[in-house]
Amino acid sequence: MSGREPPEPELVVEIWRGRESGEFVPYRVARRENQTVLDVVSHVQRRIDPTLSYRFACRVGMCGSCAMTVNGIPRWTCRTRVDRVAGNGRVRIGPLRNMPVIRDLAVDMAPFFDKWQRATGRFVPSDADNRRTFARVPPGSRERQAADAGIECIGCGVCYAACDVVAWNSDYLGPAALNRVWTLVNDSRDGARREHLAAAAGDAGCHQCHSHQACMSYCPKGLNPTAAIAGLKRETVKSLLRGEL
Amino acid sequence: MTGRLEAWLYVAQRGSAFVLAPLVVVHLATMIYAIRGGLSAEEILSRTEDSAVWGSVYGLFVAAVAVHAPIGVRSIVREMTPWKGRSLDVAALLFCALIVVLGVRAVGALL
Amino acid sequence: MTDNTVAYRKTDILILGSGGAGLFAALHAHKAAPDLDITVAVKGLLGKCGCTRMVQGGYNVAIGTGDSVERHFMDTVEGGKWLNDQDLAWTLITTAIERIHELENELGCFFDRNADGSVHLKAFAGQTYDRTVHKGDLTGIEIINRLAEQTWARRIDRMEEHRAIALIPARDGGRISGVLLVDVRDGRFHFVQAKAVLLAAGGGPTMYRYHTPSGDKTCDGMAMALRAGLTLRDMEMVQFHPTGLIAGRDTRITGTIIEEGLRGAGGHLLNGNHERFMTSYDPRGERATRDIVSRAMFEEMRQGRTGPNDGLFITMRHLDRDLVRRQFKGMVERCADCGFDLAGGLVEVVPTAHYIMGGVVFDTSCRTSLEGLFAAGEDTGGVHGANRLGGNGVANSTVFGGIAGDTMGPWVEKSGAFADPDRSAIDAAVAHGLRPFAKPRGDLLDMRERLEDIMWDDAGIIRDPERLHRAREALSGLGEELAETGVATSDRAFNLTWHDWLNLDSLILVSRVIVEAALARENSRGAHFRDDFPEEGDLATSYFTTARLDGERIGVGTAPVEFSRVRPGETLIREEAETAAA
Amino acid sequence: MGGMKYAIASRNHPVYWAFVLHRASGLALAVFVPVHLYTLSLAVREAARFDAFLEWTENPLVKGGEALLVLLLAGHLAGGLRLLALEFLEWRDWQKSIVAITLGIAAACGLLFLMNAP
Ligand SMILES: Cc1cc2nc3c(=O)[nH]c(=O)nc-3n(C[C@H](O)[C@H](O)[C@H](O)COP(=O)(O)OP(=O)(O)OC[C@H]3O[C@@H](n4cnc5c(N)ncnc54)[C@H](O)[C@@H]3O)c2cc1C
Ligand code: HEM
Ligand code: SF4
Ligand code: F3S
Ligand code: FES
Repeated sequence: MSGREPPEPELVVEIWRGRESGEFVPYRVARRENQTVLDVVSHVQRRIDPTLSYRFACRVGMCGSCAMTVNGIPRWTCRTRVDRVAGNGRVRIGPLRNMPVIRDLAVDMAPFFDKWQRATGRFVPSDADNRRTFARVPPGSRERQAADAGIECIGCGVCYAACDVVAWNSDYLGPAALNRVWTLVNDSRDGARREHLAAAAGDAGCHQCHSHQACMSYCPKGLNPTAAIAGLKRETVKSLLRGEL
Repeated sequence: MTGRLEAWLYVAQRGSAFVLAPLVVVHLATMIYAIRGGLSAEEILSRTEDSAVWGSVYGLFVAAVAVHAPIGVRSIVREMTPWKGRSLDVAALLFCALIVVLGVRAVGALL
Repeated sequence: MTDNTVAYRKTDILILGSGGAGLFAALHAHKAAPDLDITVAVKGLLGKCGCTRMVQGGYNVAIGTGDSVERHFMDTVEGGKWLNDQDLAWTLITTAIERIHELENELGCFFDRNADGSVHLKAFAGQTYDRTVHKGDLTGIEIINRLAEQTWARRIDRMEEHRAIALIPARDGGRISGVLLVDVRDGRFHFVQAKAVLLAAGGGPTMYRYHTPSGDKTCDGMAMALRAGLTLRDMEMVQFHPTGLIAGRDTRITGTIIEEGLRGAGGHLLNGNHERFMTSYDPRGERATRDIVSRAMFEEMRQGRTGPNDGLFITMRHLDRDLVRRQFKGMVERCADCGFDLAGGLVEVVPTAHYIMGGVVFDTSCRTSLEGLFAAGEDTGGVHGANRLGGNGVANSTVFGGIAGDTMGPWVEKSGAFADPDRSAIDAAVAHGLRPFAKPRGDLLDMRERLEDIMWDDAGIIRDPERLHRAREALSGLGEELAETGVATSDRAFNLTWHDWLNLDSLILVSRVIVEAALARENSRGAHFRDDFPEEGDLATSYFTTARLDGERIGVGTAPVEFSRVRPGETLIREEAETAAA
Repeated sequence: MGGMKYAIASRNHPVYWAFVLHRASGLALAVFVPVHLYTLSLAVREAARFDAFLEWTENPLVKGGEALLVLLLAGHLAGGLRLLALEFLEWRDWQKSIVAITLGIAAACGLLFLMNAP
């Protein structure tokens, strides 16, 4: 038939269905220009199998909700083009590693954020009276630059999923939480440097890191938790030797 | 030692690594140098006997390894096997003692 | 088959939403009344959904030397085309100063600095002064991350991935008794009884074909408020951002923002024939205000001069590419991830629905007309009038969220009480929520797309009665269709398709309100443009629209704006008032 | 993670392989050290047995094993220095490429040993 359009190019995706146990189920999805992995997952849920579960919110790499394991590598899916990962026309999508699976592609991120708290990943005001001005912090100062280097974390959990130490030691605070503590340690306005260092030096803290650098290799924001953790190792050792921990 | 066991272990492990680094370089160099033409017990002994320098070098080597290796093995076991906790720590200490005992005997024998 | 059991729990204060409004309310309520049980219930993960996180530009606050609250206020009211509730606007502007210091010094936001270490204030469109505090172009991430950390650190309960579906009145009426929610993860219903409830679900005009907000925002808060009998105001006022990305069919990223600063930095807009067109609409060209640029673009698109995906183009290629790459790093990377070269090529763009100025009528202490129900953030109306200044949005949610917390804490301690719920309201809401499980499977994506087309084509940037009437008809048909459409499974656990249905349910209702309000306003103000009434009308007799649900009908009305602080033609800025007098 | 059987491709990056080598060599050395110390102590008490032992080490298989140990020691040393640099010096971008240098040093030591062996 001459009027027939050529068949749309297709992609075979295998998607994890189930919880901790389950299986990869293949789906055929139409290839589209500029399609992201999140678009593929959405396509399956919206047009093929309405029961597929996954999570997203902002769809532009700001909220860190949409991370999944794509062909064995943790990625933010809303900013990962299919072209980049579908070398052989096949894509396998699973939930993030190192977090309990709720269903299909959605994981429970509670342990990740609990550890953020256990690491004292929160600002503590230093000067209770000085609340009506902005502290003077030259942007070029060493501390500010160090704080800025790690501040744009979106809490996506990619680093946490990539890190084997997290897999081996379920108490390990993990790269994102430690990266946050390092930012605070460098924040000249923060009033709890000692507490931050003490938390980072705890028995599941920075010293458990073997510098695998998976965190920095896969962080979609290009942050470097490895360097942050190395910084914590140095500073905590200094405090330890001074008897301040 | 406060409750910060892991932090102290880290210090000890990295500290011993700092000590080991030059010693291993020396050890590697002598080894590569010494094996030219083959080894014999006599040769080894002639090189080491009554040398205070060699004695302290190997003594230090043994001490550093006795600190360094058990800590390393402990973390490997902790991470890759289900074995954790006190009993593992004791085992690591025993391993440390083993290295010290064998090391003292060996260094003593060489001198 | 369907399990309609409802789990019950209690909390003193229940907060719906974890954007700037919700989290600020939680922190302030906790501070004001540390002994109270406070619970934040949110559709997504706490702090990881909603639009506060997506704020790029920054936070408006009059702290620069030479700037003043009067100036910021006048900019806000003039930008709002005199429709603002002036007391709300005044509260916004004065409290923003307190809030920004709180954000920086207590919560730990680390805003950008000038070379001398003082806080950097940047220019934002539509303002007479540089007054926008920011953290790079990711201000929202900084604000929400810090708010979330502080919330986690306190005794504040979380109900994450719990979606509110109905505000439940007390059995004897007159006040709220709690909220019915669905636990997204297992699909079960929860009734949370509360002494005070904060509505902070953040509106969000996601019923338009192109839209910027995050996927979880579907006007649920406004829909629940309507069903609970509350009045919304200014609902015709939907702000469009001139440059949203188009990445092609079925791409989630379509509609998201291409930064405004690009036009400011000299970027050109081109139509489908690759010709510049802005200069023939406005002498300022691409640098004209949001509404003018959006309308000009819409007009070009209506004329059919479009690109391959029915959009127009933005280009920076006539500028220094390295400079563009450096200055707009985040944006260039984002485009590159979608396959576009922002620095050297053409990126297809389209105006995109960004913000609803309208919302629940509330007062300066965040009370609503329903006793025990408070509201803050993008769910509310009146602060911005007919248009919102860039940078006043996140100020609005954080300012009023904090005020809501300050009000609710002491209010609950003094006069709060648990009221027995109206069981029939719970039953009705459960039955409504379960409806799609009893209906044959339909194509919800197709319905969502039809909704987006109706709103985009007929109730969007340029409106006229004929189109609006067409939209009214189409929406009521779509509503009926939805009621007969099902989701083809009985499994409610993490069932996004069910939530797609619930989303559509909220969106269709609020879309109907937008259409009715747009029909009611017979002039053109701010974001609302009527082809048949292109003039702004008499400012001195300005009125705002109101809408409420009467049974199935939407009742619209108008009410005169009270110029409680300044009248059209006057100013509060001292120097200008003096020069005018001289 | 139980049931979820797919390759953890994220491990396939140079630094991870460096870690694997460092761990394997550390473990092998830790096993070898006690053995090594024990045989050394034999040197005095029973020089003859020790020499017999050394003869045994002339066996090419054993020779190969020894070379491997030297390689491991050199590799572990180089890897250890890399880690110490990474942890105790301020971060520099060259630390990303230091893995290659490490492997180079280790390989060179092993080769030297083999070339020198009679
Ligand atoms: C891309 C983008 C850029 C922006 N840039 C700026 C800027 O530069 N400056 C500025 O001032 N403003 C900006 N805004 C506007 C600003 O983000 C919003 O005005 C403001 O953040 C709204 O805050 P909120 O707390 O009311 O709502 P949100 O932050 O959107 O939070 C709403 C919360 O309610 C939850 N929710 C929704 N429905 C339910 C339900 N049924 N049950 C339970 N929870 C629910 C959501 O999940 C979310 O957590 C921008 C908006 C967008 C989309
Ligand atoms: C005979 C000598 C040595 C033995 C038996 C030995 C043994 C070990 C063992 C078993 C480990 C644990 C490996 C792991 O955790 O993955 C280890 C780790 C380590 N070794 Fe050695 N080692 C020796 C020499 C050295 C030298 C010379 C250096 C130094 C420069 C060094 C530096 C390190 C470092 C830095 C670690 C930590 C790795 C980590 O925690 O990630 N070692 N060693
Ligand atoms: S450090 Fe990077 S990878 Fe880790 S959570 Fe933050 S943004 Fe994600
Ligand atoms: S991947 Fe893990 S081991 Fe350390 S460097 Fe990163 S935290
Ligand atoms: S959806 Fe927000 S980061 Fe991907």
